[in-house]
Amino acid sequence: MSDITANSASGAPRKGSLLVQDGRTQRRNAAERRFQIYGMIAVSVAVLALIFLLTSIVRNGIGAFSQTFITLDVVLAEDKLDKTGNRDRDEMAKVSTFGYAPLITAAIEDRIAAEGIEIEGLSKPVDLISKQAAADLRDFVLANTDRVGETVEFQFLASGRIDGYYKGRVTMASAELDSNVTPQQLMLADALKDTGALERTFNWGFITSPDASENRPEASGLGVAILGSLYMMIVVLVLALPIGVAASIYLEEFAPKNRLTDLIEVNISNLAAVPSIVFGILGLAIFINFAGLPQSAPIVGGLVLTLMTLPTIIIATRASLKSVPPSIREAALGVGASKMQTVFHHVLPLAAPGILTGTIIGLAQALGETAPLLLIGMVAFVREYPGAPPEGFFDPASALPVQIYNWTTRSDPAFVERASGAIIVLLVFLLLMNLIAIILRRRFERRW
Amino acid sequence: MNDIKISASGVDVFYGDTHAIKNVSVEIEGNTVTAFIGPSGCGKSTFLRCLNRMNDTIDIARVTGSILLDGEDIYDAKVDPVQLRAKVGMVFQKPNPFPKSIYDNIAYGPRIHGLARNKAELDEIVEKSLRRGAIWEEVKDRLDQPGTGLSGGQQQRLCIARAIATEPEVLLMDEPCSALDPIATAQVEELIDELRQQYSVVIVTHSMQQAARVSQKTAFFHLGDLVEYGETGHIFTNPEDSRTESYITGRIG
Amino acid sequence: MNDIKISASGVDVFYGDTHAIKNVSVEIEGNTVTAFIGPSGCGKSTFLRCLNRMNDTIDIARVTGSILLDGEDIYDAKVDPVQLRAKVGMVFQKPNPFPKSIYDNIAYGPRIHGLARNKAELDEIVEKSLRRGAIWEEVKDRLDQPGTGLSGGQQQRLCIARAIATEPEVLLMDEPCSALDPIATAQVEELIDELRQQYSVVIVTHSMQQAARVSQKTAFFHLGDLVEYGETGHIFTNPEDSRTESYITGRIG
Amino acid sequence: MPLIWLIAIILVLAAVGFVMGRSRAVASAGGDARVLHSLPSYYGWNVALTVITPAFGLLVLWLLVQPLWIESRVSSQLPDSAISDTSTRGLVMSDVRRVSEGLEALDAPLLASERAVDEAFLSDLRNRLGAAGVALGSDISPEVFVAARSYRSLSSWGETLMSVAVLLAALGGFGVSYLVTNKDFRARNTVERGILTVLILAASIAILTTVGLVFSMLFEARNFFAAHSWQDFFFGTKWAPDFRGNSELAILPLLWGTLYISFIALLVAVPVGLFAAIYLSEYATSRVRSVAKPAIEVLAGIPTIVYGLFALITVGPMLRDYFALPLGLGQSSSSVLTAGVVMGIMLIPFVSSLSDDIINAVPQAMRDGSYGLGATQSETIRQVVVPAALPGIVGAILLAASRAIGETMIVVLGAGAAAAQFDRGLGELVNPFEAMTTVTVKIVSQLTGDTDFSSPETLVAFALGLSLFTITLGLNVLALWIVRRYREQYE
Amino acid sequence: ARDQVQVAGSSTVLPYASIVAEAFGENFDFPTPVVESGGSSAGLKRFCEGVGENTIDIANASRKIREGEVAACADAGVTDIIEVRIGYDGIVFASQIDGPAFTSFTEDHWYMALAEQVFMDGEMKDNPFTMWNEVDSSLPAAEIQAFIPGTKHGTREVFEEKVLLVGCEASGAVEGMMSAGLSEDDAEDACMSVRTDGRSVDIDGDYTETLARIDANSNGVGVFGLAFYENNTDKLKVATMSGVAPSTETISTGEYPVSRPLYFYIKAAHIGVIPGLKEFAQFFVADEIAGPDGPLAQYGLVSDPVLSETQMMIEAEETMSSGS
Ligand SMILES: Nc1ncnc2c1ncn2[C@@H]1O[C@H](COP(=O)(O)OP(=O)(O)OP(=O)(O)O)[C@@H](O)[C@H]1O
Ligand SMILES: Nc1ncnc2c1ncn2[C@@H]1O[C@H](COP(=O)(O)OP(=O)(O)OP(=O)(O)O)[C@@H](O)[C@H]1O
Ligand SMILES: [Mg+2]
Ligand SMILES: [Mg+2]
Ligand SMILES: O=P([O-])([O-])[O-]
Repeated sequence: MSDITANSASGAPRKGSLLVQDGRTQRRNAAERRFQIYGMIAVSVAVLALIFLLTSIVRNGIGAFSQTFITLDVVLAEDKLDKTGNRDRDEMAKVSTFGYAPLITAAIEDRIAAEGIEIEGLSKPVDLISKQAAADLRDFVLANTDRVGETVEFQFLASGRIDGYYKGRVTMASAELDSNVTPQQLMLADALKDTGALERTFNWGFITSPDASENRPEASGLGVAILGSLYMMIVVLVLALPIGVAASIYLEEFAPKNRLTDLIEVNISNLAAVPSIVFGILGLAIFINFAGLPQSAPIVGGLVLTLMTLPTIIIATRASLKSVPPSIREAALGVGASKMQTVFHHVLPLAAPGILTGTIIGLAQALGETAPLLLIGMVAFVREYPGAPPEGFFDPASALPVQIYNWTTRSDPAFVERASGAIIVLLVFLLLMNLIAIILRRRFERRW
Repeated sequence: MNDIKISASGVDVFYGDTHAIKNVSVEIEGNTVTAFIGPSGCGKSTFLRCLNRMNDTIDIARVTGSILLDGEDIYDAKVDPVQLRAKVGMVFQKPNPFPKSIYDNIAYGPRIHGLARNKAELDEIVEKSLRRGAIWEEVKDRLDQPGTGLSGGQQQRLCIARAIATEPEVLLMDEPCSALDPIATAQVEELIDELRQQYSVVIVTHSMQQAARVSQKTAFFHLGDLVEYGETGHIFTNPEDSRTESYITGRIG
Repeated sequence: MNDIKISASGVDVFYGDTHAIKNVSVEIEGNTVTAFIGPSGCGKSTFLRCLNRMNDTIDIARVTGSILLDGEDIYDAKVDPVQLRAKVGMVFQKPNPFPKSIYDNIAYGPRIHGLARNKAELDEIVEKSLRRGAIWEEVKDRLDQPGTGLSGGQQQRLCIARAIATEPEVLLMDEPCSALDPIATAQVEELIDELRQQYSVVIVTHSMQQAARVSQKTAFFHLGDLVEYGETGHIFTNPEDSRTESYITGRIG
Repeated sequence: MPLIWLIAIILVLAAVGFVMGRSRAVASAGGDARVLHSLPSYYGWNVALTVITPAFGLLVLWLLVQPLWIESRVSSQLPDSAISDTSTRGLVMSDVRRVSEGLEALDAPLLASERAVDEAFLSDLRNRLGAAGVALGSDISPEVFVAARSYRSLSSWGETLMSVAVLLAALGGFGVSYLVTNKDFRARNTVERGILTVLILAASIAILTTVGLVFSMLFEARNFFAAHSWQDFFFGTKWAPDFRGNSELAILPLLWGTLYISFIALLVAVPVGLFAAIYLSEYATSRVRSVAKPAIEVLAGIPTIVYGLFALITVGPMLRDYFALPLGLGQSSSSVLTAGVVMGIMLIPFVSSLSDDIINAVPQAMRDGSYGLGATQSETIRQVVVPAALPGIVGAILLAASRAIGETMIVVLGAGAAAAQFDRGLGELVNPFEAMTTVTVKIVSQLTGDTDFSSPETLVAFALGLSLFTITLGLNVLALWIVRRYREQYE
Repeated sequence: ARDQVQVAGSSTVLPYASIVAEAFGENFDFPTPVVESGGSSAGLKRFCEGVGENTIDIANASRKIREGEVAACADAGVTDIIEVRIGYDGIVFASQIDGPAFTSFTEDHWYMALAEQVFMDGEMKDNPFTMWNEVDSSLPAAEIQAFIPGTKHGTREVFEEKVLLVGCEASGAVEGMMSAGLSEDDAEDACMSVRTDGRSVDIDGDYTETLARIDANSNGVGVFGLAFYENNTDKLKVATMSGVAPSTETISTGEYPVSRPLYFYIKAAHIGVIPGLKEFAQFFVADEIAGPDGPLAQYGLVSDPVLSETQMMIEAEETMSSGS
């Protein structure tokens, strides 16, 4: 027993009060505390980064959800819109939007005169109105040919700079330097606001409208992009999750363990490292050039993103399958379950949290990815809504990340706000999409 | 004399390079309880797991030799291990309940084998199995609670109940009473005796008394060899091999 | 008469709504082997786990009452369970070797407690512990192989060796011999007797013989109650409670 | 019959087959399901699957082959005179298809072959088609109309024939599988073989993807090496593409940037992610965990452009003003460190969420074993839990590394677009405040750039892609080998 | 079958193309064309993939199609290509509005400030300048920090040839180098190689990135498109080049030297197959769109003085081979 005493002497003295920590225990507990603090720091770093990013996104983007409108009475002059006077729609369609612009100019000038607003040096008051206005007016007239000749009250979008003025993006000082707006126009806007002609309201158009060109940031919306992303995510979810899980089950549970399956395993991890744009190259070659699917279509986008997401899901699924203790498998096999039954009844449910995590991360990546869509034609300016499924999968569409990317590259500063607004929409979309997975994952989590 | 149920000949098992079972041949009879005894680590579990091909699940394990069940080679490529395991049930040395409810633990086997036509029948099977496993009284009020929340001995009996719920023709039991008190042990032994009327039972045990009590045949393993196999009475009273004698009398471990 | 090492009074344990230990008070002496006996599921493991606060790791478990080790309340907020567990070691009912090499399994405790100054000392501790755990001969050539690749009984002895490698003052052993053959059991019992010279040992066992052989004190649990506690000889020859008597003579389970 | 109906009929047939197969099996066992080889539902599935598999197989095949066949029939009937010099047969055929699609929407009499195909009829037809929503690029020529009409009739024939054939296949499958159904039939094995086939097919998609990726790059990469020396590409030290040709296109500077930036990103993501995972799975209350884990996952879903701008506007200038300038390490706001740190933040959830799940799956008995020896929680985690979870954690880290290698936007905005300068000395190469760029960035920029698309400056993207693929393959082999060595399998 | 016109290519042309597409969709019964971005070369590559519905109809390019590309196109069966020049893109030099007074540059300022090596005292030396006023005392005393288009951008080529090379010649460096024994080609290459010590930063992204970098760096001077500048006159201060201020007028007259033509290319074979293709092309170059008072010019396009020729060419479907 002498060596025990020796040990005690060399190591921690073992006799002693529980209430008093000996030196070594203190050190170990300090290490423990440090370890736990590292953990807290790690979580806080992640959460703080998230909060920082989110607040900056929200601060920049919340403005996109409201928009300034100007209400005007427009005289639908017959001599301009329907020279023949027989209200033939096809005839009237010959008048292009350029023909409608003067009506709007007249409307705002009339309004200024009627309100008795006088601003020295005011030029081109029509610049207050979005360029979208003519198109809206034309659509209205062509849909209601009988109202030509009447005076109609219309709510027009205000132009981007005027809208920016009320969101703090444009100031009198900046307008001085700005070639697209003058301080006088801002004063006019204030005057119109006082009369109630100008107001700022919630902007449904941001969520429902299609994209608009660079001339009209105020009219641009996410309608097409949301549909496109939705269609793509449906494809990805329907394909990537089952294929990914099936492939992992085969590789982890059934495949013989040999060089070939090692190769496959390495290969799949390697696929995860392939830059996403390369999947676009593949998609162009296979789905468009070889299989003849249409360009710019969500189905192709979905397929490409599926291929891109598969490795993520497979890696996560295999890791979780691996972590299920063999004793569970033995128990099932021992009562005469087949391997297939063992996997589907016992192993898979226990691996579910990891599978769902892989899916959440994979979908997050797929939802946010632009580069692979570049080569299959989805990084595009698309104004037509895709149809309802299933045909809609084959119609051209845009996607949320594409819209964000496009808007951040546009020159008009009004698009910065819209890009951030689109990011908010994307994140909400992501959370909604993942909500089920997150809830399911919590249900499946258990320790044994 | 009973029919031969399982006939193993020249079985060798390797774990990687470790030679765990060395050229073992043994014939296990129907309607008989066969006890495997031997010092810890001698290969009892390993050999037992050969009999229903549970060693298939261990990557590094390699089995050679032939094992016939009712005259059919169970290692034949055509044999479906699933069917085999349905016939040859197993209670593992370490209790391994599913992380499911107690009810589902028992009902699982009958469900996948279609032993019950309806819920009532299934309930009946579950109750009967739990009763036979001598655990019904303890769990009857908590059938919906997880099997993993039971005490060690309860888990062991749960696993016994689970194994008999599928009505296997041969039941392999690896130290089924190791965590049981004398009464529970006696109940399980009674069960074994009852099972013997219809089936074969192979039991691994470290208790000579238990082997003597329940088994008709005994096999003594030592360092991977089957040293002696014969009538239990004979082995315990009149062992032929000196190692057997030493073991029984408690001189080698 | 030895000193009181552990003194529990009015201990209750709940698993959720299950009342697993009911107002148990017991005093465990130093340099003594105390046996906990009782039917399966009566709360032996639960109570044992209270003594080194292993129940802390079970979310739904709730312990009330006071347990003093050397006069200090182990549930005191100031008490560090880590230091407690270093003093009060444990061998679990289900062998749970780490998925590491056999060597690392044993060396783990000494390493974290800094019991060895260098590799040679550590080697020495490992060898000595394995020897005392009666498993050295079987594993000395495969120290670098995983502890999970051992047989059931080997794993059990590995876990015993692992627990004694850290030299705890009190050793809690939950059915340490359940998977062991008689020889190995005898060796472990010898170890227990040897440990008693310096430390306290609490052992859960289902074998009355074992309890009688190794323990000086015996506590009999039944359905969560501590029915009787006293000198082993006394309990086995002259139990006061009828339940104790029934259990010992094999009439209740 | 519309396709959707055909599919619906097959599905209904499968459902019927399921029920009937099931009951036939039970009946063959005399009502006692226990006598059956397999569970009754397996017999049902067997019939259902043998209805669905051949029918859908045939359907898909037919849908693929029929248009090709009709196309070639009709196209061969189309006289050469119908094809103008600027056009091609293929383009005229797409007009034919469009017209024939339109015809489907119009009245049947238009299709009658005895109708005169004159000018007036055709221009009227164009209007009618326009009204039906089929816009045409030009007037319909008589040849095109005739071809479209025969296209239409052939395809309606084909469709009818297809419906019949597919239904026959479904019924055939039904019959055969129904007949073999009896109590000794190994239905489970059959169904499971079917499922296994599906699993294998799913796994082979991953392989096919690889093959596809390699082949889609191989051809163009070969063109690149035909136009540019491979020695320069692999062993050169300068990346300087030039519109006038004579570019220096060496992979080494880009590779260095890739490795350096990824390394820094992992230096941030791995410790933070791992500690976050450990904290969430071992220390945090389940309430904290249930909020924090999905919240951290949001980091993976924020579009990379946001991170890029974060790097460009916030992190870059900050690192420059507070570190690089005071330390005299450069004056660039784009730097390896900026991109690495920001990318690291994006990668946190890749490490943390997956590792958290794996750590959580380590059996409690392992932890108990360690606590029982007097280990602290952190010792238990570091020495028992994490090693046991290692394969999964390594998988998660590899996934993060993969993302780091594949990322563009953060690098462009954070680290710039200029390749590492090998000729400026080691100091600048290892200076984390230097601007650098990665292989992936250059793949994207060369593909989307303005250089001639058949010039080496553009084609180099494919060579870069292929090389990167090979290099990461090597790294993955290494990782697999390491995991194999250190794997600890618990029970 | 595809109903809408499909356009891909240059990101410089994208804003113009989308303005036109939007107006086209509003005023015609054809669906709005889909306009993809992704770069001139990527667009042309897609364009040259072949004829047929699943290839694009129009490729936008901020440069002329090259010989090799025409050949590649022809190999894939794309033989009849109509080339349409829509106008010019002006390239301007601008800095933070509150930054140092960078108001006028000459080409040789840029050469001296950005060249890898400069010709001084009769020999080529590594560029020693770190401040603009070292280059020319009329320039502000600010650190040299230029944000120029990366090598992926066509604008870089224009910058090199129309600014650096011109400046190099003007400063007499070419002569000097040639007299020091360099061949003319080598001398020109030397003129156009940009220093890599971090004073000049390549921008592979868009002008928004250049703007953000200038925002973060008050000494920065950046290269922008005229259209981009005109939308951000409140943040940027533009500099004259050799005394000429950039504007649509000065560029279209050729006074302001740095500009480049913008094009789109039509697949003639698709005309008559894809509904609205020809109408779109005609609409694009119509006076009311691409003329000096049209929305494109308003946005910043320098309209083509000879637009009517282009209109006639489209009307006649004149392809490149048949045209020139
Ligand atoms: N984790 C748990 N959750 C819920 N109930 C539990 C849990 N662990 C044990 N129990 C219950 O508490 C009671 C006491 O269990 P304990 O494990 O202490 O019994 P034991 O005396 O050790 O029995 P055995 O001899 O079978 O191991 C039993 O009824 C058991 O079902
Ligand atoms: N998975 C494994 N990998 C490597 N060796 C193993 C494995 N399982 C068992 N062994 C070794 O094979 C031999 C026989 O083991 P087995 O489990 O059959 O013993 P046993 O007779 O059941 O012992 P016990 O009574 O202790 O359970 C032992 O030496 C053991 O260490
Ligand atoms: Mg065993
Ligand atoms: Mg217990
Ligand atoms: O996109 P660009 O080709 O115009 O640079």
